[in-house]
Amino acid sequence: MAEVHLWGALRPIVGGALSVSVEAKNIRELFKTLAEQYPAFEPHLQRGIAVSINGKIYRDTWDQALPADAEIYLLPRIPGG
Amino acid sequence: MSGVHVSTTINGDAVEFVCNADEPLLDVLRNRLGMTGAKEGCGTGDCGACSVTINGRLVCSCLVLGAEVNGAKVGTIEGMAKGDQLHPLQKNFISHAALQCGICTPGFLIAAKALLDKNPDPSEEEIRFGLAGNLCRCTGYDKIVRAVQATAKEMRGA
Amino acid sequence: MRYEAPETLKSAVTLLAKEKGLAFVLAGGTDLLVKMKGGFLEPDLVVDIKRIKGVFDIAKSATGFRIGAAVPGVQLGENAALVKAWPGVVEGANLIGSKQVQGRCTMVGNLCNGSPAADGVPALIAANAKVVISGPKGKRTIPVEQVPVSPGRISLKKGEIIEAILLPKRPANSSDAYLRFIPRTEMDIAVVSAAVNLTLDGKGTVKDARVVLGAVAPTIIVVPAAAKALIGSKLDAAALEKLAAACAAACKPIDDKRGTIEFRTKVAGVLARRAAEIAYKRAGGK
Amino acid sequence: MPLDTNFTNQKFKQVGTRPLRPDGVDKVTGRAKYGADYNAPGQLIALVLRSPHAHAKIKKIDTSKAEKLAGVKAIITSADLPDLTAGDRGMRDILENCMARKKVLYDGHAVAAVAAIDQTTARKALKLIQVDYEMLPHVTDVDEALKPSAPVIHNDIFTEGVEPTPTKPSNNNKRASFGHGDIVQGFKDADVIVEHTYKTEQTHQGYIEPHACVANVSPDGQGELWVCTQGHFVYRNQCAALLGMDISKLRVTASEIGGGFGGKTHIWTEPLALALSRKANRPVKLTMTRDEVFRCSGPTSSTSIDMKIGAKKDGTITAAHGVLRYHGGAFPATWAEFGAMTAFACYDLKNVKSESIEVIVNRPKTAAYRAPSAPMAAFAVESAIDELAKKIGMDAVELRIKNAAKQGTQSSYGPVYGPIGIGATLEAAKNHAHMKAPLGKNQGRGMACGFWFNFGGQTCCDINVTPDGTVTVAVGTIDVGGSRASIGLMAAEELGLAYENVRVVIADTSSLGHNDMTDGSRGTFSTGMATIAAARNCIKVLCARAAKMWDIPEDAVVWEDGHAKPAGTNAGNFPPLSIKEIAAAAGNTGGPIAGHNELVADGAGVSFATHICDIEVDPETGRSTVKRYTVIQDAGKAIHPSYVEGQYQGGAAQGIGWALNEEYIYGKDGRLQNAGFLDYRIPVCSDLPFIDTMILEIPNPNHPYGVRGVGETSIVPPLAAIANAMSNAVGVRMTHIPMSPPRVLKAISNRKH
Repeated sequence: MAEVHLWGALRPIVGGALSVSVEAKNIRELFKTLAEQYPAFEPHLQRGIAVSINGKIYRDTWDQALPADAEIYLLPRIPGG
Repeated sequence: MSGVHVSTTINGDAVEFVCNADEPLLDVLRNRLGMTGAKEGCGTGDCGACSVTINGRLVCSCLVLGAEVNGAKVGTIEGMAKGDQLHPLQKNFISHAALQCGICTPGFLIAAKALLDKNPDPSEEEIRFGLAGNLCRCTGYDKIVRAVQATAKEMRGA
Repeated sequence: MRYEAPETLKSAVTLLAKEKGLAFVLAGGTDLLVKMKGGFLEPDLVVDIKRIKGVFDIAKSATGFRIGAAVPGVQLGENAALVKAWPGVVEGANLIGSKQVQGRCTMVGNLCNGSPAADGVPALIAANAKVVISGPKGKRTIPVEQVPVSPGRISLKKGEIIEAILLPKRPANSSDAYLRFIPRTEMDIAVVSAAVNLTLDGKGTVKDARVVLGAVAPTIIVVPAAAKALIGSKLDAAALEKLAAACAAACKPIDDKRGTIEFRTKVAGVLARRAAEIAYKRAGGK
Repeated sequence: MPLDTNFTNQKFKQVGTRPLRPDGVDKVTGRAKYGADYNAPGQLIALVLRSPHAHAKIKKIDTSKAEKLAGVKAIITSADLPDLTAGDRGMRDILENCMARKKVLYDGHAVAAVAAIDQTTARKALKLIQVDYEMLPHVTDVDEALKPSAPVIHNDIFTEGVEPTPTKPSNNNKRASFGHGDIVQGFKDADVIVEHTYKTEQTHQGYIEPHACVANVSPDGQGELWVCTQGHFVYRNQCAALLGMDISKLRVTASEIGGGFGGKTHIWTEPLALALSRKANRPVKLTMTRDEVFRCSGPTSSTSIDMKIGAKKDGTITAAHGVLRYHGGAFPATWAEFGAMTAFACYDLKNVKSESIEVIVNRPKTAAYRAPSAPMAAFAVESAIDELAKKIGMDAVELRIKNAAKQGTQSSYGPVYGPIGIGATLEAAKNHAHMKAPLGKNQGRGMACGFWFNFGGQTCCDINVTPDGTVTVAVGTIDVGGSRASIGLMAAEELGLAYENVRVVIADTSSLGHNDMTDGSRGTFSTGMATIAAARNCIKVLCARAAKMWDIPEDAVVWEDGHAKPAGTNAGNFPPLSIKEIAAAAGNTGGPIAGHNELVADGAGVSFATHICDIEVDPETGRSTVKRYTVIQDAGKAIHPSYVEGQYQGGAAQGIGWALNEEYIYGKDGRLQNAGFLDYRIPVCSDLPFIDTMILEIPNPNHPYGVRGVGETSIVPPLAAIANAMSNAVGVRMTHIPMSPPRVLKAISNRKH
């Protein structure tokens, strides 16, 4: 069970909570489970979400493992100049 | 539109071309003569990327008609190196990392050469004002000014 | 468009007079080509006057200087006698554009562009300079300030060409200065500008003055009240204060992308004061 | 392959040196080919007809007269670009921005395009196209657009991120918030509170090279595109999608790029050139004019930010709260969100909240500009912190040091930091000679900090060993400022070759796998990572070949100093084999030798900078001059220090321009008034002093050499550093960027009364 912290724009989707618990062992499962539990996640996932795992930010890697007790934050995907 | 026939000298070579009466020299160089070293950054004389010399005077080639250079001597970036020997400014721009994207570089080199031809020992301020007609958006001008200072010193044999 | 490069003034005048479409004179081209590039002007004829004899001459005579219509800014700066006599006129002309533009731009072109912000013009007006005009009906000479009429419009008639600018002879103990305000150090159009031409008596008192402001009204303006504030003074603080106030009072500027009414009005006085101080020093005042 | 990131005490032979860039000679002799320097045989010239109105319905477009003009070969309108985006709002917006559909949304919005045999004919044709517009009310100001009375630009935009979703459309497409703790309690605990609203005006990246491309599409569905871009693979994918082409059939070759800074991460006219070429069955060249670059490419947002920060008398910040409004131009975007994420990233805060409000206005579609959204947020935060320091009576640097984020700090946007450099840059600033230098009359000194995430993304690299033992490296990220030199250095370092024996090229889209843009400061970071991995793969092959040459097992060979060597005396006693020797024998040992790598470069290191600036102000005119400027920034590891310094200096210069004079000026008619370098005033050479730099190296643990991105962070602190210096010089807090002379003079006169 991973505790996933959400940024403000995602919180209304889960009824205002700061974080949700998700059963997932990697990023792909995390996204899949979120979309199943909260269909409103779908457009955000399509636009792209980055995942911070213990401070290291991943953008595309589905098979990245979510270690137990990891600190996980969902973040908007950042553009660059 | 009837073409204008022009005989001129570019980098020491006799060149003839026919251009439209309203066609800027920059377009003639780039589109008719294949000399794309002079760049169009604005087309209105505000960026200096199209700098060339006409009879030794530094000008923006976007603000000169091709028709005007009949009988004149035009100097462009393509004529700056002598054979396989780069001009000291060219060498120093590379060694001082005075270019990043490089689009403004030909214009800066032509302007810097015109400056040093006139003033072999310019102060920092003279260099900065001498190059104020050339815009660079990458470097903050720091390394460009240093490259010109180094070249001036080298060419004076100091 | 046709391009012509006649070798005499007469044929240039004839070409311009006979053209039924839009015809323009080309000397430095630094305004004309910009307008053509932007599609604001589509001339039918451009008459390049640079092959006409004498257009690149700066001639000094007993009555002053005669500057040919095609003399570029850089050439003015290279003429030591002219710089010594009319430093304000030269510094104004040398502020037009970049070094690249200086290789081409002319004072006559700057004048004929009709801009109230022209850097080359205020000092000419302060100097009481005149222009020699050639046209289908012969030559005439008029003061520089009679050339611009409104933004972008001048008083020349069809077929007329300004062939030269006449600067009067410098009296003793006199000089001039030009200052403009721009946000950057180069490459901008004047937001406000001021030219001051002063003549002193042997003791450093201002005998004669002419103060001119740019970019604060539809045309460049002469401010007699500002001149009056200086005459009889040794440029003491009170006189300079009066000068600044007279300049501010004469301003009828607009708010635009380059500056505000408030800013232009305030800075006009500041620049006039600073230009007066420079001109005074150059004229030998202490 | 897992990369060894155990870089501690790594000794480099070549990384960190300053060799000459491989494209230098081409660029100083005028030979380098940029976007507009290429011409295809038989090409047509294309021009775009653009809206003169800020907001209007297109009632009718009549191209019939233009079509009859001799020499006109193709004309397109939105009818020639059917919507194939299948519900993808982002792509649909890109399409609509490339060519207006039912409405024009800003001054300069494209409505039609012409391809003709030459420029003159194309110009004439544009004038013959008649467009009937029905004018609509417009709004260009970020605050005005949020008012209930403002004209609503899209009637299908309902604010996202609020519960319940509004039923009325508005110009606010999204809200979000970041932060932690309890700001209400935090402000109660504060002894001193600073609160202000800050504004920044819209700026443009200001690259000197206008957008240019040559498109060539044939009736069999194959196409070529030559274009100046920061990401030719992304351009390829997007253009193919909009035109209904197979991605594989469109080959995009990137020209040399004359500056981008984010502005060339987005397609603008490229789909138009491709559509014209397809319709005319001829190559088509399309170059933007400078006027078009300003009016219709992708400048940054203008912003309005409410900032409130509270602290105890000892300098401890107890709470920070920001509300950030950014516009995305005429289309929905999330620029405020990025501003909100970066705003407080430099600090270790117990109670922090940053809220973002996205705004739509009648201006061109906003694109990324170097550390997009961060400079404006930093301007507000760093200004408020400076004022806080003054109120408390504490030194501005000390206050920042006291509150600086460090390893283990929970960032204001969520994650906990690993090793970071904010503290180190602040200490360096505190001890810098610049801080102690005396100031003259009318001068003020200011400093400020900045943060940027940096990122990695999809990347690949091919290394090929040629028969003479020299090496080519093919990468898919554009060289925007000397990255070929940095990549060459890294390949040389790994292989143990001389830098001169490595040639780095940017491959076209058919020669390499997909690569993301060169943006997010990822060029050297991610392509470096792929290059190092490809080189290590290549070394494995080289060792295997040496093993064959010696007839010993592969694992008995090691690679040292550019040579294969037997792993130990047990392996045999062979003299080392050079790459040259192994390459010469390649034909007999298994064929060509190569190393490849494809990866997602995750784990980009966040980077921080502290800038110090001295400003002199003319109190009578409000004119200011930057007298001295110092950039201190953490690079992780500087591969080629000259180009790292160049990034620091260039970012600072852009920031100085933004702070002092650059701004988009719209008239009441909603039209841009200063679409040129004359009145959009970027700094010229005589405006700036030398810009001193100090490179700190706090290695990024996620990169084999410790590299962090360096390209963007340097534009983050200048707005605030200069505002702080200016405020100190004139004795008035400056809250509106740019601090142009009329604004400064007004502030000075208001102070007097």
